[in-house]
Amino acid sequence: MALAVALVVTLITLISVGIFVAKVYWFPVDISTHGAAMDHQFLLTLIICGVIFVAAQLGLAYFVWRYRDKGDGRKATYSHGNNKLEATWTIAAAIVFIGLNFLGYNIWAKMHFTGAAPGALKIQVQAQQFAFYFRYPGPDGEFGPTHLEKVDDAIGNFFGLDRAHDQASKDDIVTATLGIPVNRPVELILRSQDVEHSFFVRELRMQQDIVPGMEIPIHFTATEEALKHNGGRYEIVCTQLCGLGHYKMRAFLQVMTEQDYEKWLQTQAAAQ
Amino acid sequence: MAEAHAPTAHAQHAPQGFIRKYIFSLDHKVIGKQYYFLALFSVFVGLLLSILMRWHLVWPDAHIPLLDKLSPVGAPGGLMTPEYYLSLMTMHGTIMIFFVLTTAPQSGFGNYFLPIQIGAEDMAFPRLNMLSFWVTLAALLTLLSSFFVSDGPPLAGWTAYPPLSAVGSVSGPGEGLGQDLWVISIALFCVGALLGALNFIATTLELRTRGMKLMRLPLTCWAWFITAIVGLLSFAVLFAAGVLLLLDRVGGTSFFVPAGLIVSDKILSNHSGGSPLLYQHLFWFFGHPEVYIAILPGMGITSHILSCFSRKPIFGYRAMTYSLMAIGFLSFTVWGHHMFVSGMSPYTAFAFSVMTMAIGVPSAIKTFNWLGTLWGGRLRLTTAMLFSIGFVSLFVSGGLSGLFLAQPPVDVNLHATYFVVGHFHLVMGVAAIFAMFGGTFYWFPKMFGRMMNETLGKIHFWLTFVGVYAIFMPMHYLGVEGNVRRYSTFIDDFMQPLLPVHKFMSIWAFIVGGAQLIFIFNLFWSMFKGEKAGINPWESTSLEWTVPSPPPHDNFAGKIPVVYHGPYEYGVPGAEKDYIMQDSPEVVAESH
Amino acid sequence: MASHEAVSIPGATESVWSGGASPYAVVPKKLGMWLFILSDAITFAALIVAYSYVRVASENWPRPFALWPSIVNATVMTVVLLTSSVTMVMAVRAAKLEMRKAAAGWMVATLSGGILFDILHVREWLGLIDEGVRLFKNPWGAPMFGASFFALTGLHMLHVTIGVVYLAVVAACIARGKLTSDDVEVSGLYWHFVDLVWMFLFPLIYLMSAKTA
Amino acid sequence: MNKRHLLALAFVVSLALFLIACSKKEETTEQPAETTTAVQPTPIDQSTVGEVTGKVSFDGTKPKPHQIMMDQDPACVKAHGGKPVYAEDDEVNGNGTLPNVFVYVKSGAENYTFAAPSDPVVLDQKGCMYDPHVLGVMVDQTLKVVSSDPTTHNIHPMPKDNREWNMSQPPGAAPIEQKFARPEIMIPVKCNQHPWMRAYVGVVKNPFFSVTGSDGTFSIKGLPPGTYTVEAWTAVGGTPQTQDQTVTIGPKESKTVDFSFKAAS
Repeated sequence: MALAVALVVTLITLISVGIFVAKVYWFPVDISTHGAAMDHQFLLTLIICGVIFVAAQLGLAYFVWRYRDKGDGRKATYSHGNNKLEATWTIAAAIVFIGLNFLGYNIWAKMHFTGAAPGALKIQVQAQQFAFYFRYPGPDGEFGPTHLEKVDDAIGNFFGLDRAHDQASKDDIVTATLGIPVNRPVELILRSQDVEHSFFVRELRMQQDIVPGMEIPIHFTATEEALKHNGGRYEIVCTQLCGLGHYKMRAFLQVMTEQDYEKWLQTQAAAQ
Repeated sequence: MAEAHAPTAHAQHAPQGFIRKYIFSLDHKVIGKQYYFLALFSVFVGLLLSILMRWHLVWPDAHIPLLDKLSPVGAPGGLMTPEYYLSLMTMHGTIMIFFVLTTAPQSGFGNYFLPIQIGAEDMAFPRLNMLSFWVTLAALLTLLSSFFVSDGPPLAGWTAYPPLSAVGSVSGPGEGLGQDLWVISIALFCVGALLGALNFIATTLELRTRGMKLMRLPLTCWAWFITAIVGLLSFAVLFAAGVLLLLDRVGGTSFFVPAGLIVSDKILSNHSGGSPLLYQHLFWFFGHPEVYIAILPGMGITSHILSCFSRKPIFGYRAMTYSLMAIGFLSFTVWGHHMFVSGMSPYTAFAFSVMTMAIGVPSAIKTFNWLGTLWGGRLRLTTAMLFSIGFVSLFVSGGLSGLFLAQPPVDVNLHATYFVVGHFHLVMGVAAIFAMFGGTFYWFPKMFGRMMNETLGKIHFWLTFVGVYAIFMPMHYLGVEGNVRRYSTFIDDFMQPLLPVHKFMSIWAFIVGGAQLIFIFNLFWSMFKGEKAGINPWESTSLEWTVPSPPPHDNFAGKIPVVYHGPYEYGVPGAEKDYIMQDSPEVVAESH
Repeated sequence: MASHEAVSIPGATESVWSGGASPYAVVPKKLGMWLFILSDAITFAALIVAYSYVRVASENWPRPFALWPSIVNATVMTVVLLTSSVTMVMAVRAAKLEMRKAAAGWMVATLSGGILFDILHVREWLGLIDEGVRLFKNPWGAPMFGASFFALTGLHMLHVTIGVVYLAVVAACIARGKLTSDDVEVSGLYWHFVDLVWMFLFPLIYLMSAKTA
Repeated sequence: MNKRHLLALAFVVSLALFLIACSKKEETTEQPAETTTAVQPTPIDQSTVGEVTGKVSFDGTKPKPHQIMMDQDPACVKAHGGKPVYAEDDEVNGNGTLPNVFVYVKSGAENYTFAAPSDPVVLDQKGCMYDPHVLGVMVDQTLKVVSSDPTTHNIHPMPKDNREWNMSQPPGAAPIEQKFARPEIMIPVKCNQHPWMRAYVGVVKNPFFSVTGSDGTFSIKGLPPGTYTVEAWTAVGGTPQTQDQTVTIGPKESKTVDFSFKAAS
């Protein structure tokens, strides 16, 4: 029995680690400027955890096998512990865990403590049950005001715009796909019309809840890498449970060259 | 003044009559069993729901037999609708977390064994004890009744984030009466949990027998004691959150609902001024301590069993108690790590992150000490011991993935994916359930006077141990790939290559689910046909093993024991036997 | 009755942590009440946090309480409740001296204070409801005013009402020679706690929303 | 001792079963209550009945058609072969008439009671649009929702006077059959997974209703002699509006009633 425990635990450990080491399953391609640092932090954590994981599991397996009751009348070692040893691993664990955390501090700070670069492309993102819609301010760079009573999904007025009366709304462009140019800083302003949603693009290494009653800005820059995969088209998914259609709530991110983007925006403007 | 010391009801004569004896009993042992069976019933309901979910995930077009009988609306013709999937998921989470993980290890085993282990005749407040059970049962029935309301059980998840959970049926099916019942059930559960916690704390502090210093308490008692304190402080907050949520739903207030919402083309003009984030803060202020409420008793039970079957004192008893206290304390400072992407201030995220890494330290200490306990021992691999070894293995695996989620920049890509699902199922779900299995095999002789079948127990262990790894380990890979949780079907092309992994997990889920029938059979068969158990079949040292199996009505038949030793005096050099009971006057040179 | 040889050893001679005696010689009932108070205080704290949150988040939080009648009324309520705490202290003292009738009398005085508090409070509520304050709206500003006002004061009023019943039961038992002075003391703890909560609610709810001319 | 836990378990289980049994009972008792309210229809002399016909014209500038963006669900885009799709509320027929106008007898038929037809009214979901866009059912008549799409829809009528419901319909699932217990003009129907989808259901007590088609005409047959208020309802331009006209029908008489709408501003 002891041997079986030891073998099974070892086997589970090796298979679990092996799949990570072989990168059978790994993050999708990274298309953002900030993603590489995150992936690196993940890898670092993975290595540290992997070492602890292997040591602890194999230690467990070994002890179970080594100290099994062989029926030879041997008495167990009488020990209430070892204070020095305990102090050592307490301090070691504290240093490793908290130190690891500090290493990732920079990434978080860059993402959230500073705003978007000046001149970033501003796009409003509106989430609702169960779709995302996007609004570009148009040439005047201003978003028109929202009138709740004007919101009408059936005729496509998701933002409640009054194009007849509000000057700033006239050139606003509402789309169902998030088109962005490559290499240009983008600032998204996230808001929700009804319940909580979340904005998650795996390849952008970007996830942020969308909270009704709040406007949450996030910013990023897509890299050239984005154009090389899947025609620049990536899935935007909702990750916050929002009701029956949660699993289908998504939109697409389309990364384009600067020229393609301008052309695309004009087509969209014409369809308004 | 003797009366002041003898807390009212417990030293009375054994009650006569079926109802007083088995149903409205004041005896902590009966109440402990009532809790245990309530959790056992719940765990099978929860398990069944998870199996239905796993079935639907991998064969969305397959008809599930009898499901349309349970809900003709939710599963017309046996085909599960997305909303019914979410309802099952919500009920699975709620039942498992509240009525299984919070109930069995703490209220079940704790009720039965805390008084005996500290040498008391009953809990400090037997009437409150009975009340807490009945309130908990009422909470369970209230929750289950939501299966039978017309628009189905709630689907907002066990966290029930508003506004989805607060604005009523306009936000979708299940958000009408079903969600009301959910909130009421949780509020009731809070009341039951608070009464229980109060009782545990008072009992531990007041009713220890002579010589039972705090530093001589078995680690099980320490764990129950700390858990009770954590529960007392956290359920009070959930209760407040539940009351406010209920007010939002039925009273028309807006604590958690901001202005200007349009749900399904309907302007919610009657709501304004609230904040969904407020709810999240209140909920997780409870929610994170809650996961420790689920796991701490398991840690205590595992420590107890590991020491007993290693025939060796627990390694670092003091460190074990201090780490329990540290975890209990720190658990109140880390709730924000559930909210890294929630829209709360990113500056606070960093503080929460540091505290979360810090709470990993006492958890690591415990792991090292368990390994230290095994080291140099003479391991008897009984089923109870196997489950405890399994607990350590699972706790390490699930705990380490917490280090990823504790770091905001890493969490961003793993949040709300299957990585999280794998993490908490291993560390809090399955590990705690392994502790329950361990506890069941260990204490069954005491509770029922008969032994459980070891062969069946081992078959059950192996299937479960390998199975849970096969189910929950792959979830980490899926999470890294970006597989979002709480999706009822995987429709996008992106997910297609990952479906085989889901199939693998589902098949194992069916195997593990089936394996639990072995346990059920073993449990009930052994109650009637098991080998008769002696007073101390495991040669264990704590006080429950000094009394007959099962113990008499007042635990010690009027002879209150006196305690001379710590709880883990195994393999004492020079001692007559391999172990020294806590109430044995034999002298031990305290060596540390 | 089981033999309590271990437990009957006087607590004072044992180390407080050694088992067999209650630490700080607190009877279980009293400890239980303290623990209940702790947990209940946290529930109130959570509600106060929620109140502060919505209040800070709202731009037009109303300050409708004029000196007359609201603030004066609330002050009278405060005085009534404080007085009842004093009579409660007298009740505990009398009970300790085994003056059962006197203890019961003081308790009746205390619970009368509670009833008076409730009556004044209900009158206050009715006045506000009359002015159009509801859980979800009010005539002056942020709609959450009514919700947080009624939720907090309502929960407190519920505590006072439960306290009145509780005290009445204990007083009746004491007068008939049942229960001990400990029970009076424990009920006193509850009453002082309810009083203390009001000491937080009075400034937070009333004074901070007093009408400034 | 052994019995003790078993009894406890049995108690818990029986309580649960009791609860199940109770709620099941509630469900089943609800059903007949709805059906037994059906009353005997008033006999109508078919030899005397008349008819109201008419045309609904559109007056003014045509609303600008709103293009529907279906990007989020590729299955919807595919169903239209990539061609642009426009909101149906904006539609005006080529001959200057309005389609999708619901015309019904609003009052005058109160003295008659009618049994709901046993045939269901079918609402199809095709290319992530509702077909038809506007439809009428009688009180207690079955509305049968079917789907011709390879994608999941949810059907969410948002009534004021009737019971609200919201149900998913995955591809290949059985049709959803529902009834409305009270008359209501008009119940908007929405699919939350495709927020642009919109249908309107008119629930009326009598069988005298009609919806204009691509020629803008309607006809209400089988009217017993009498004086009626006929109402026309349209959502042209996205904002619902109505017009009433009174008409008196003699035996076997056929009358014409025309309506004319402007786009609501």
